[in-house]
Amino acid sequence: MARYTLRRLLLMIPTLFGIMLLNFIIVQAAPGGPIDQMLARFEGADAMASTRMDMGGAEVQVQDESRGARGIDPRFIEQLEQQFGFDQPAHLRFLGMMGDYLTLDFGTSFFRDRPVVDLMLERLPVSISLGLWTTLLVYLISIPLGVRKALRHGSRFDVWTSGLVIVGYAIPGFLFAILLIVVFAGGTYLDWFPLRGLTSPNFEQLSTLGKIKDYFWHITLPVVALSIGSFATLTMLTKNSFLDEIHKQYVLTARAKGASERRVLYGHVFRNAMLIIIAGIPAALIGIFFTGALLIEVIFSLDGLGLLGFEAVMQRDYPVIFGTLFLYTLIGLVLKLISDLTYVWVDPRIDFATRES
Amino acid sequence: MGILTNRFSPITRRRLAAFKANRRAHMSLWLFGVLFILSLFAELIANDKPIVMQYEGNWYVPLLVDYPETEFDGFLPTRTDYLDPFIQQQISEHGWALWPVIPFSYQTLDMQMTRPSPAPPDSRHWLGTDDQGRDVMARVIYGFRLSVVFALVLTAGSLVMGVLIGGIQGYFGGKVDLIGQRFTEIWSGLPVLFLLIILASFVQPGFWWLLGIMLLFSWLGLVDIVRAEFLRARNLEYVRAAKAMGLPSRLIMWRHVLPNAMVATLTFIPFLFTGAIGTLTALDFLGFGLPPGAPSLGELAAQGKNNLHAPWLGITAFMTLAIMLSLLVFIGEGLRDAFDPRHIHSVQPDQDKEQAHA
Amino acid sequence: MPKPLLEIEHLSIAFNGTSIVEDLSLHIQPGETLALVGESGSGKSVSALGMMNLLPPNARVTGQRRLGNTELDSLKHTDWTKIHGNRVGFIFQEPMTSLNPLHTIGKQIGETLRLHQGLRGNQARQRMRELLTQVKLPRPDELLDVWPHQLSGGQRQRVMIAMAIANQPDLLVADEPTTALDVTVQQEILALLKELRDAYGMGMLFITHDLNLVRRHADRVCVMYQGKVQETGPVETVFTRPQSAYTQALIDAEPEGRPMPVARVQPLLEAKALAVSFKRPRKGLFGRQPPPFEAVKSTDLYITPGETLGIVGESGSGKTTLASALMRLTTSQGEIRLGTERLDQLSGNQLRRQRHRLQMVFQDPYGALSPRMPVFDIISEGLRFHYPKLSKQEVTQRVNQTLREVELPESCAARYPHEFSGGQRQRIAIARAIILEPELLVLDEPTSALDRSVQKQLVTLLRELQHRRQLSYLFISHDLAVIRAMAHRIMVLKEGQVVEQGDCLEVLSNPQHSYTRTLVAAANLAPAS
Amino acid sequence: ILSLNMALGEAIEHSDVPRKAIQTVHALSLYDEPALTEDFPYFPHVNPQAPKGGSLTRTAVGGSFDSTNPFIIRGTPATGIFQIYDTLMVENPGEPFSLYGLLAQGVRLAPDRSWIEFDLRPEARFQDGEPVTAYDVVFTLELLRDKGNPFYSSYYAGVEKAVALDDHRVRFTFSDTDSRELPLIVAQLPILPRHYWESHDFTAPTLAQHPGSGPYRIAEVDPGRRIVFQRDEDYWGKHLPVNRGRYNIDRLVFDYYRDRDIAWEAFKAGLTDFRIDARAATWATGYDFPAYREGKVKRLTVPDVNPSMMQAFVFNLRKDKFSDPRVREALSLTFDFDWLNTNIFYETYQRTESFFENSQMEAQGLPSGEELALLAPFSEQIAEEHHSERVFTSPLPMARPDDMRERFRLAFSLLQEAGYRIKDGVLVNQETQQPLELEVLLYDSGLERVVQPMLRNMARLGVQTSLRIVDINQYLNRQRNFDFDMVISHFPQSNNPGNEQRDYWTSEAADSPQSRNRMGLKNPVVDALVEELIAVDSREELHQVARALDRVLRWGFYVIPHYHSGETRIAIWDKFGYPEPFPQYAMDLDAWWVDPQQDAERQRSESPTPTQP
Ligand SMILES: Nc1ncnc2c1ncn2[C@@H]1O[C@H](COP(=O)(O)OP(=O)(O)OP(=O)(O)O)[C@@H](O)[C@H]1O
Ligand SMILES: Nc1ncnc2c1ncn2[C@@H]1O[C@H](COP(=O)(O)OP(=O)(O)OP(=O)(O)O)[C@@H](O)[C@H]1O
Ligand SMILES: [Mg+2]
Ligand SMILES: [Mg+2]
Repeated sequence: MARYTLRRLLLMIPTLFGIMLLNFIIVQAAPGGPIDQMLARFEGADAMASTRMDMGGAEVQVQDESRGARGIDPRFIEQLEQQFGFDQPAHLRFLGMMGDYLTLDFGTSFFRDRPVVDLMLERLPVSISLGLWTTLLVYLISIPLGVRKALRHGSRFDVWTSGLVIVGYAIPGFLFAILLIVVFAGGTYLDWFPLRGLTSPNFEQLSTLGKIKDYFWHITLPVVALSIGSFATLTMLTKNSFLDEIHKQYVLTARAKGASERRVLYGHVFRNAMLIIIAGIPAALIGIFFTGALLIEVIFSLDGLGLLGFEAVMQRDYPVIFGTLFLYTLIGLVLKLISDLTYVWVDPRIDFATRES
Repeated sequence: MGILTNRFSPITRRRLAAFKANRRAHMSLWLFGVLFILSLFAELIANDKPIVMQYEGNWYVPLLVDYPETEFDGFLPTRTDYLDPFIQQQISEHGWALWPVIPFSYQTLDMQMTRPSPAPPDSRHWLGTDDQGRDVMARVIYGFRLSVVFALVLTAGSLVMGVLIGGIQGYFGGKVDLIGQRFTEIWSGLPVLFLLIILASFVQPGFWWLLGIMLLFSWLGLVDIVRAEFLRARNLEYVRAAKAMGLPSRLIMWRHVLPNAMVATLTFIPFLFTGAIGTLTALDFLGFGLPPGAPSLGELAAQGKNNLHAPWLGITAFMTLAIMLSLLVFIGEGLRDAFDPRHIHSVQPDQDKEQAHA
Repeated sequence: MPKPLLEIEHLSIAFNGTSIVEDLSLHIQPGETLALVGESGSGKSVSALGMMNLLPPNARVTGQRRLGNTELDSLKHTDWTKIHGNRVGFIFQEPMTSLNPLHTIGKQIGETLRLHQGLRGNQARQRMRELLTQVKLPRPDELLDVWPHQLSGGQRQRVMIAMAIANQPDLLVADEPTTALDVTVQQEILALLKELRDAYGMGMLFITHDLNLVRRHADRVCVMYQGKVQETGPVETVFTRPQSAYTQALIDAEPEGRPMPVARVQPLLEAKALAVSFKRPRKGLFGRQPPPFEAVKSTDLYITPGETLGIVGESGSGKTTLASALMRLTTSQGEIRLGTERLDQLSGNQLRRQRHRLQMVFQDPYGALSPRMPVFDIISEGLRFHYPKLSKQEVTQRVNQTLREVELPESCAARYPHEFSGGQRQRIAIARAIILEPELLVLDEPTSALDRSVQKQLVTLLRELQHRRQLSYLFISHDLAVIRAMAHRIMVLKEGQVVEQGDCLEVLSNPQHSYTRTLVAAANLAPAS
Repeated sequence: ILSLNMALGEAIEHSDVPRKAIQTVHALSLYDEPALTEDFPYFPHVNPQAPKGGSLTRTAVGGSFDSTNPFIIRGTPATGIFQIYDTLMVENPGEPFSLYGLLAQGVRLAPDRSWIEFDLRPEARFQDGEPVTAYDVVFTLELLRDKGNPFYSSYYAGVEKAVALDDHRVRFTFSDTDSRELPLIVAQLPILPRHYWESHDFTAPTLAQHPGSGPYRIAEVDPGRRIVFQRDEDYWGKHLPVNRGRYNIDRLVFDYYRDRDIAWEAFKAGLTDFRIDARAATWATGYDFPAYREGKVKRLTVPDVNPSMMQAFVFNLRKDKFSDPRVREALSLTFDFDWLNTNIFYETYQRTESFFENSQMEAQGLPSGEELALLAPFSEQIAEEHHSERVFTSPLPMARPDDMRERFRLAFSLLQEAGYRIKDGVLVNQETQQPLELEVLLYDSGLERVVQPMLRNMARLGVQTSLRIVDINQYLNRQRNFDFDMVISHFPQSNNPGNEQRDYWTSEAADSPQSRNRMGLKNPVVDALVEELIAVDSREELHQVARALDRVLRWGFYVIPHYHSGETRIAIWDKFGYPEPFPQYAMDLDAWWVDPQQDAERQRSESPTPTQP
């Protein structure tokens, strides 16, 4: 296994390289680049990424002060190109970038003028908060629920819980988020929760307990909105894999040993049924941590990684695009390796050796 | 039905019976089927032109043929707008027309609206209008069809791809797995949004384009899970037995490993299906989806968000999705039961069950 | 008469409305062994499970059950957990599949100890080692840390036994507890059970088809036929004066006859210096790699067409491993030749093309049948693949015929493997192999779960097939009677090594090696007819 | 520095304009005399007794910020930063464009507009106590031009240099002397502290709370979430006439929300106090929440004081198919504003007719004598370009049939005149056999509902229409490459149109990808009128030229004008006092104050609700 792990680790290098290369090519090929973005900013056009999502806004532009716009000096464009390094041919830029990455230098954002790593670190608390609590909530509810549903397959309990999680799944998350805000945080009904952010402005002055309370007070609605749709898959997956295992002979053995139902389920069946749940974890984590929360982040005005990535894409902020991509991919690859190793740990019969073809 | 079932092998009959025994699944299948078939005839249900009409003694089939307005004594030699009050008056004076139940198509703007849109449901617009003045009901019908077809194709495609690739990786292991996995990793690293943006710079990305692009990536979600299942199953005794029998790998995978590794896959099918709808929705929401005007549930949801004062938009989108999804999950459960060899037919009262398990 | 330990009255069991067991009444006194015998599929296992509330939810169980002072019928779920594993120990019929594949042996036995005695840590380990030694498992310390799939069939069965007796239960339900054990170990185990019975007054429900064992180890016997009790009584009475014709037939049945002699020709299968070893797990992350475990040490063997090579030997001696190495299902060293082909050098498609010439019946029939395939598909699969030209009807016909040959009703074709009894599953596995009529058939304990009459039938069938089609068999069994009825030559394996081989009758009648001698002695074979 | 000074001093010696001859004034006006005399006590619209205190919370929607330096191109600056800087002079909202001294107590403008001199007030101080000197002014100009957003280098392109004559006198010399506006633009230069920025990197975004000299200073910076400005009690200029009665509110808070609807919820919940409502639907239907019903929230409409912005579909005139004015006119007819207004906009908008809507520059009725005189030299060119003489003969606004069928009839006949015929239901150019295709390019799908009805109507004429919504980058990219048929564009106008008009309308700008002449208008008549417009000397003259220009543009159908609201819709929590009537040329939020009594009441009524744990 050690050799296999080592091989996998080594293979990450070409994989990462391949991904970066393909992305580099594709991203550069997309029409509209950072220069267009810069010019748009310069012209004052509202080119922020969020406008894209914030559809159906005003039907007129609120007039800004006309600062006597004038044509843009072509020299300025040249200067921008130089600043962004577009005066160099693409392959040199790519190699330069990969070289920098070797020294863990992920570059600086075109527009924010901050190192990509800083940008990501800054947004980590939000993403971790959302990801962690959502994952915990979903796993802590879905797995026991799924197990219980498997036990009571076909019962009324099974039916209504199915209905519940499915409805949760069907609600578009952003609509639900807005509903939560209107009902629990707006000025119309109940005003229980805050509208935005991860902490109150006076967070620093709060006592430790106050800080914790404040944190959870802020994170409740986003986490609820984010997790509502995630219960269904995991619950049904748990249920079905338990259903599959629950009638196997070894379960009978466990029962014959006098193990309680809980023990049978969680001590014996769980490990057998867990494999596919584990298999889904890397994707789920990546999704929740890095991309899945995009709309929720917008709605609750949270600055998380999802938004960072999306904005970078929309603004063609290449260093951020590639930097985040690199890190996500790396984390993804490591997670995948870990989950593969977990397979073997969970089920010692599994190996990765060749079988005759 | 009876005669039909008799033609099946006993095992198929047994599965059918198991499926039918699950009343919920059975009903859901019927309902879904009916809805889908109805939506296939959306043009007959919701359309902005009459199905047939008679004008000055002549027969017309506007549904199938585009007649210029001049046919009805208008002056525009282009396609008639049958909702134009002038044309309507002409028709009522010189003939009659058989209209679909909902006299609007998915992109018909109601030019004779009585209230500003988005307008709440009333007798003219059963589910109200959206913020462009289009009939929500008509859009839902067309949107349902479009989503279902999109999702069907996408699900089928990703099932085939995902199971094939995940299965091959998991079953053969070794180099195949190592290289295959790297390949899928690289593949999944491709920037979908950018591909869409690039695509959008060449063509107007319509239904099939989107479907194609999504097909390239949607299977990735299934690969890991199928691979894990295959990795486990390939060590089981019955797989060894099948191998000893001399079956080729593809048959072993297909007949022995797959059915037993299907739990996850089968569970995922309804979610893949709805996930496909969700993807379309999200893309529409982000604005990388179907061309403007297309009847999309995503666009409806987005409108719901942007028009909080018009809750019927959001509610309709949600209800449509929820109904579609619930039906699918229930059908999925029924299927699972039907293929579960240990499925117990008689649905016993809860209490009994607990006892039996104890 | 003291109060019975177990009392069952009018027990009836039905699956989905079809009645399997009807009106079963029996009782067991403390310290008594009641043998439950009967044809394969007669409802023995189902009755035992039904008594102890271990049937799947689609089974309906009616009747009165009492264990000591406890009314079993009115027990709640939580009360059962105090009875299972504690007052009642269970040995399931299929040891291969009955262990949790993802828990180590130590964990599984330990769980029983922990649940009912609260033993943990070193104390538990100590006790487990003791138990493993009691059931004659070698290297107990190492075995505690291995997973079930690394054990041989007999070893797994002994783990089951160890688990069942770990808490010194009042009642032991032993469903064919020794089918996978060689005769010597079998004797030792049964002696152990007897010891427990005598020491703690343990009652035992002993389900078996081996009447020899019944005669030797049971006090009373209950004969079942098609879900109904045929007769009950003390062993002596039943054996000497059987009441029903069925019992009589059961007692009389004994595999008999000898295979047709074969001519010495070019061997069909030949193996030279065949050896298999398994890696032992490393202790700790940086521990040294211990030397591999040699399951089969360098072995030569050959089989000529039409010949049966019997393999007997200690449980865990490498019989199954040897067979699967020959089948190229396990990686091995050495040369394997099938006819003119070097099997060990083939791979992929080429190997596969040779496979229909070799077929195997696995020791673990339950595990070897795809759980989601109905029996018809299981049996016809090879046929459909290797003979794609056959029409649907022909296939059906062949399947039905084979089913009849192994004494299974045609109606079972639409059922799934889990709906059968142990013996029935074994026959399905056999049917699947013989339907292809391969040149060489490897049979790994094909008769372990079959009652004598079916055994007899099967042996006859196999012999007839052999005669007709010049088939060769590699026949692994613990049952020397069956071996005698089947094999031309035998090989005796011990600890991965061939200790003796030669003509079957000669070895059995005049064993050379000490192990063979104990084996033959323990088998207590009836004189050959 | 010393040697530099001497060198400059020399240069001044040699300049041949005698300084003495030029009068020092207290105010500047673009065209006419400033309305207020030197001794005005305060701006007429303000309430000099306005109470100080309270807070005003506003939302900033859609974005984020990561910088407090608004002058550079890097980083996203927070809103409202300009308030911390004093400018040399400030505008009086009661006049079209008149500036009164703030940092400068006196101004001298060369009659030929070749230079301007400011006398700084010696008491002016930055917030850190350092005096504001002429060197700061010079430094600021150079800093902005060299290191600031490139906008500044073009904005101040006409300034040749700035020289500090002594500590409190500064002179700007102009290379471009025919711009009336330039001296005033310079007078609005915010002044940055030299002593601070010399030791700080100006080019990198920062979150530092750097000092200005203005009435507010940065008090709290929470990047991406909120920025707070605190009124400076010790503001050096608080007693100046231009400041009296203004800058009353203690805390100005900008809260950032990523989502428009959530910002709206925040307002309803009372988290923000002030909101400009730009959506017809919310304005018409959204105000039924408890606070509004209880009268705690009220709505104001402030009529627009500046020309309403022209928002319009613009044709890409670079494409042949749009070269015929009849085609453009026919297509213009398909924009059914009335339907949109009733059915989508709750009757809250008005059709925009003019490029100078809502101002005296808007052309109306038949051309006046002056206008005719202006246009006369070009009559032939106009007739040729427009295929008609309607500029001279027809009154504005142009009459269009109200009934859509009549419009279709008109449009169709126009198209026929232009050589189009229907073939298989499609409008085809007889000469080229090309069908008439039109694709509207958008990046904001919110405007889809404005486009779709028009496209639908165009389709009835047989035009092959389509709508493309692409992401903003692609949009800009295509716009820069002139690769579009029709986009939506904006032409904001002030009361004082000037140089920017070249960028909007002239042939020179048409080929520059970055210009605002999106449609690519190349019309010598327009070019000439624009030059005249820039060169006018009085407001009256300005109006005449602008009207003439408006006429030519409107009869050319270069754009399909949209609509405007004509008023600013404001919703506020009822705690503010404001000058009434509003000043004539700006709303002047700086003159608002918080009514202490209402504020206290509101806080009392709010306290029982649980807000903080
Ligand atoms: N889950 C089930 N569903 C339906 N039928 C079943 C099920 N389990 C067992 N049976 C049937 O019940 C009958 C009795 O089975 P049982 O396992 O008790 O036989 P047995 O006497 O133990 O036979 P063997 O000696 O072969 O183990 C068999 O005919 C079998 O086919
Ligand atoms: N995968 C494995 N890994 C490690 N050891 C194994 C593995 N499989 C089998 N063994 C060991 O090899 C030995 C031989 O096993 P095998 O199954 O061949 O025995 P057997 O002769 O068939 O015994 P039985 O009669 O009990 O079935 C046993 O000691 C077993 O523990
Ligand atoms: Mg049995
Ligand atoms: Mg074995």
